[in-house]
Amino acid sequence: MFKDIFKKTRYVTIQPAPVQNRSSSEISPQPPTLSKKELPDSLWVKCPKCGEVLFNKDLEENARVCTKCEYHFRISARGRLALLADENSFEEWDTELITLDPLEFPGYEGKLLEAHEKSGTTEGVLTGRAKIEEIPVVLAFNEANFMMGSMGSVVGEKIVRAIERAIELSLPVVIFSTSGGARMQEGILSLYQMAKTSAALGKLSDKHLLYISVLTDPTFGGVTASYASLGDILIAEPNALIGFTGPRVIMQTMRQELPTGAQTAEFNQEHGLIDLIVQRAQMRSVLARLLRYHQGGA
Amino acid sequence: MFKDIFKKTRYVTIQPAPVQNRSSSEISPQPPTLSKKELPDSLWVKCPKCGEVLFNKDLEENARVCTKCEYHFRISARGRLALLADENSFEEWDTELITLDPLEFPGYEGKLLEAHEKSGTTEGVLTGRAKIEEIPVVLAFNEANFMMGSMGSVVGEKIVRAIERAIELSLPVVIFSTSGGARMQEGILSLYQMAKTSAALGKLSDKHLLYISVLTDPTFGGVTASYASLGDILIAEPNALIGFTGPRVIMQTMRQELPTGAQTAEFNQEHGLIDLIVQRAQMRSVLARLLRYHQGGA
Amino acid sequence: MLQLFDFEKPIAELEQKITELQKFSADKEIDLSQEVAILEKKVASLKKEIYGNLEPWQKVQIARHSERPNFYDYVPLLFEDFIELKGDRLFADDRSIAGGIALFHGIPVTVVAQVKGKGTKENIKRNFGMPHPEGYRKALRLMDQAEKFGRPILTFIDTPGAACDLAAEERGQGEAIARCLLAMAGYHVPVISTVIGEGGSGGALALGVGNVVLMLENSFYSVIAPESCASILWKDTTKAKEAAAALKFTAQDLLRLGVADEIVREPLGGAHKNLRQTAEEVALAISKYLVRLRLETPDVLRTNRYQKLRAIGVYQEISEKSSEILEKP
Amino acid sequence: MLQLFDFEKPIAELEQKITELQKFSADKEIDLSQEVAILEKKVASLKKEIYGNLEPWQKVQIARHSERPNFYDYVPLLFEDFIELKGDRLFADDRSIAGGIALFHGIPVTVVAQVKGKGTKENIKRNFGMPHPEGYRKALRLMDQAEKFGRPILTFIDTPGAACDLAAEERGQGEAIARCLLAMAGYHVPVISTVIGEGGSGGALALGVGNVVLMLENSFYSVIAPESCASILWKDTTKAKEAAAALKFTAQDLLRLGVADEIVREPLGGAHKNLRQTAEEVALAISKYLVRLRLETPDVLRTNRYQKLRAIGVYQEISEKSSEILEKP
Ligand SMILES: [Zn+2]
Ligand SMILES: [Zn+2]
Repeated sequence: MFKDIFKKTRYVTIQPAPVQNRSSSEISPQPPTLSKKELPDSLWVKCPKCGEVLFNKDLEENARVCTKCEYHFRISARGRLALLADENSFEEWDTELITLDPLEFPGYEGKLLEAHEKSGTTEGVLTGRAKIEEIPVVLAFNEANFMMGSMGSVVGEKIVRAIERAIELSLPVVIFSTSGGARMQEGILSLYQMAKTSAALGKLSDKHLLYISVLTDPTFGGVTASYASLGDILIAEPNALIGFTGPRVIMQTMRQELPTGAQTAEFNQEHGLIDLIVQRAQMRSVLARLLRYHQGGA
Repeated sequence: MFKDIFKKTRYVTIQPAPVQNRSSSEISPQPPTLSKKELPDSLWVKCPKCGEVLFNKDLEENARVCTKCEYHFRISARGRLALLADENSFEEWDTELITLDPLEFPGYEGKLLEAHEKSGTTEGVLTGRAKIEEIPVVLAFNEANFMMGSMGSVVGEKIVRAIERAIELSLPVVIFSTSGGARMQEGILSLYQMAKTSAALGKLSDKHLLYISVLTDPTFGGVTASYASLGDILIAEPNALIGFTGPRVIMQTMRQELPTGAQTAEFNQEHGLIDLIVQRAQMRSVLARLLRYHQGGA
Repeated sequence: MLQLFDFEKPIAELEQKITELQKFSADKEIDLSQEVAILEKKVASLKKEIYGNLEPWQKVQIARHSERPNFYDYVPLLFEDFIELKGDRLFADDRSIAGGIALFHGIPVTVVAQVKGKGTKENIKRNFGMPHPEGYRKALRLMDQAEKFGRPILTFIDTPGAACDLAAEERGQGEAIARCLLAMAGYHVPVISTVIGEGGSGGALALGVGNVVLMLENSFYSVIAPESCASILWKDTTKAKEAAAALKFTAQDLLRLGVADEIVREPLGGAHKNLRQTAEEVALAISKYLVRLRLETPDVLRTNRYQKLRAIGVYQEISEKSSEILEKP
Repeated sequence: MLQLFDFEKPIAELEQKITELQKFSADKEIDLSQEVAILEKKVASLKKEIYGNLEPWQKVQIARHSERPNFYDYVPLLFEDFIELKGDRLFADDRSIAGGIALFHGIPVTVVAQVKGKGTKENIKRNFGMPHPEGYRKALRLMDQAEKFGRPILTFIDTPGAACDLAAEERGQGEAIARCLLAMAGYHVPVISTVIGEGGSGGALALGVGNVVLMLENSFYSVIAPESCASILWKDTTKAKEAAAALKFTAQDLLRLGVADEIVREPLGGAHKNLRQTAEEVALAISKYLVRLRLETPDVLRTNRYQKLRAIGVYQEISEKSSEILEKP
């Protein structure tokens, strides 16, 4: 069972890991459609921007963008995939990577199980290959519902494998970031996933393969300070909060209250840190054009 | 005679130029010692920083650095050369390049003659090869006394030839900038010397040859926006004024008065634009160390 | 109504006359078509005479015309698609420089341009087309990406000059421009620079290191603004007209001096009289050179650009031998 | 007097006793040398016991000791020459990062380090060793030059973390750190990173992508500060001690986890007890690895660094085959 899969292993770097005779049926990839988890229990939700009360059903049908003010609500990794990829074009990768608890960190196992319950997935990132308007591409999506997309060993490893495969296949890479940062519970191993993913992107760049990083609400900490910031092109979703240190920590440590609008996508663009802000509804089209223009012809 | 040498030539790019049967005896290179021009007419001078009245003789003997407060007065190209290069090691280059007046610009000929009188040289830069503590190096020095070291066709050409020869000889380059910028009187030709010198430095950089740029009082405009800013290492002399736009022009065009200390070497260092500030008395030693450490060994 | 210069007044007056005549003819039902035709012919020849013989200062005025098309005006006419990319990834997004990826005749290109505003409000936003260091660093970032992905670069020059304020000094205006010069000189992709309006000094040159430099007929490209030049030469900024003549900065001058490669025709009276026609001429010229440049190898592109720069400059060279001979008594 | 921690008090008290005894012996002219000798032996064994079995939180305290040697303390002891080079060439010179060219055992190297201040005044100047983006961009600039000229890079890590304020956010703290990570991973020169004090999160890691990572015995290197971790886990920053244990961030932990390559011994009680001795140990360790790394080709250096990073991480991999088998009813 899932609980057993989060088996304790102390101080051993297992790579390639020994084969474990455990079922992965619980964690089989879902079809690329809006997941059931997307639907909260209540029937309606209030837009934090314009205050409009929206029916959850309408919100889902509008790709979780407020029908009145275009506020962009968070959306699951598979929800994004469904909006972006050509139908039936997605091939998921590395579902067989299972998170361990190498530091025997207090409460980590519980958190993992909770995250699994909440997200229906086993980790904070979904990777694979797909086509966008017929253009083949390697994709990765952080899953906000899994420990806020935080980066531990498995997230780092899945992203690196995806990049390495993109190099093998000579494909461009698009990563959608949604993350609170490094995953504290894996300590230094988590921190070094920043270096590991950045190093892989360096190799991709050396091959002159395009990398588009899409920053979505929220992207912070170790993810901002690694793969999310290293795109040839950086796209953000409207009103996404993006930064290195979260506003609460800045308040706590520096006693500094951030001005209104700080760390929004728009703030980041003003400060030169984002190439363009793209509405969710236009994302597929914009990505397709950018990918096409990097194939060396139109 | 000198006057005839500044011959009008309209709209013709002469390169290599036809041999001119004119004497260059008037413009023969001087030996690398402090030039007579270094000595102003009066016996004493007042330090603009500390107000001390200094004997010109003492000032010259102290490399034109105030004996009381270490304020760095301007110094001629040959004065610098004498302070830096190993004795008798200097070989001057490209003395045969003569300035023309391609735009027939009002008053340019007169200005050139005046500059010649004042500086004892024919142009705003002195180039060649020498040794510093036995290390061979290509050197260039702007000459403030020649139209404030402004960059016209000859200055640009001499610097580019020096860089190209450094590439041929696999030698590092050190350029001392002192310049008001591009030379208005040569119009667009002068402007493009910025691109020409920068392009040559790009080639030098591709060969992984060291370029040290030393910025001295004053360095502005087109020179700051080209070769002076492109050093692997940027050194400034204390209290040197360095900037893109001069304070008077900023005042005139923007009605903005610069704060005290703006555009000094120290201001520039504070703003991350200068690697290190080196006293004139230490310049030879610092350059020698840097050159030595770039020879791949101590 | 469009801004009208003194030298255009005879044309405007004549055109006014024609309008009056036509109205009179219509009102009174008198046939004046022959008279109108004669006057129209006269207008045409007057236009040719005036616009065909513009002095440098008059070209400066046209190049700076408040209705002069700016980069954004050209975008929809030159490109099938344009995705603007912002920011230097360091400090800010400078709106006096715009850039991105565009589709030109089906070819993906990187585009970078200085942009003046239209009207005071937009001009303040765009700092009157005077970029700060962050603008040049944005340009550099986008051009470096073009190099990485082997895309041609098209730059469009239209600036009174780089920003000249304390902020620009603090953030290394000189360094920012110099980096652009060095980088552009080294690219292995085709670079075509088009001066569409004002080419003001180092701030313009920072985007001007092309394999090919095109100049619109009424654009100018100068080491210094004519007003500043007049101020230095004659301590009198009102003598800008004389300075404009002295600086030899028109498209025609630059062609002769080996800096510009081709002059792009404008409609009589300037680009603002017919944007579409101007854009067509610009597209034609860019296309002509882009087709040629794309046939070259990366190394040749780089070498040719260097050689072009290398050859700019006018001076004499005295051979040592001949001077030795002359030194004999 | 030096800052004294609770766990050091038994040692201090015993040492105080010895001093008193010696004074008494001298004053009264009574021979107590035997008693003193016994006590001194006891002090020695107590030191070994206490300092040899420090808990993670105690190491944190030593690593953060106000007299803990900082980068500038090591400079004259490690290098025959050091020429400090400043600035990011973009915005500012950040004094919480120092760098330059140094001579290490006769070899020119590029050195980059985080620097905490000594005392409040210097700490304010150095932002308590918490770099802003301009600090990382300075580091990147200097390391890029080392790569250009084929010089080995030595980094020294000592920071509570990257600056976390509005200014850092505005100027792209994340981007600045990420660029360092990407660049360091790609260098073809030897890179040796030594954690000399605090290794605080991404702000430390930005200088930590070495072929070899050395850690001083009492240094620590953590994904998060123990106080912040305690705050998140137990909503109680005073439980930092428990968090310190949970995070497994001591030199010994990191050696086991495959991040650190070697632990550099400190004098009993910590580096501040004997700077010279510590510096000698640091020099020895760096020298050992530098000699080895300099024998490798540029490509091997790069590949090995990548492989080192590539291997960091703990997870399980279920083969599809075996799971298929198990899925059968
Ligand atoms: Zn709304
Ligand atoms: Zn003085």
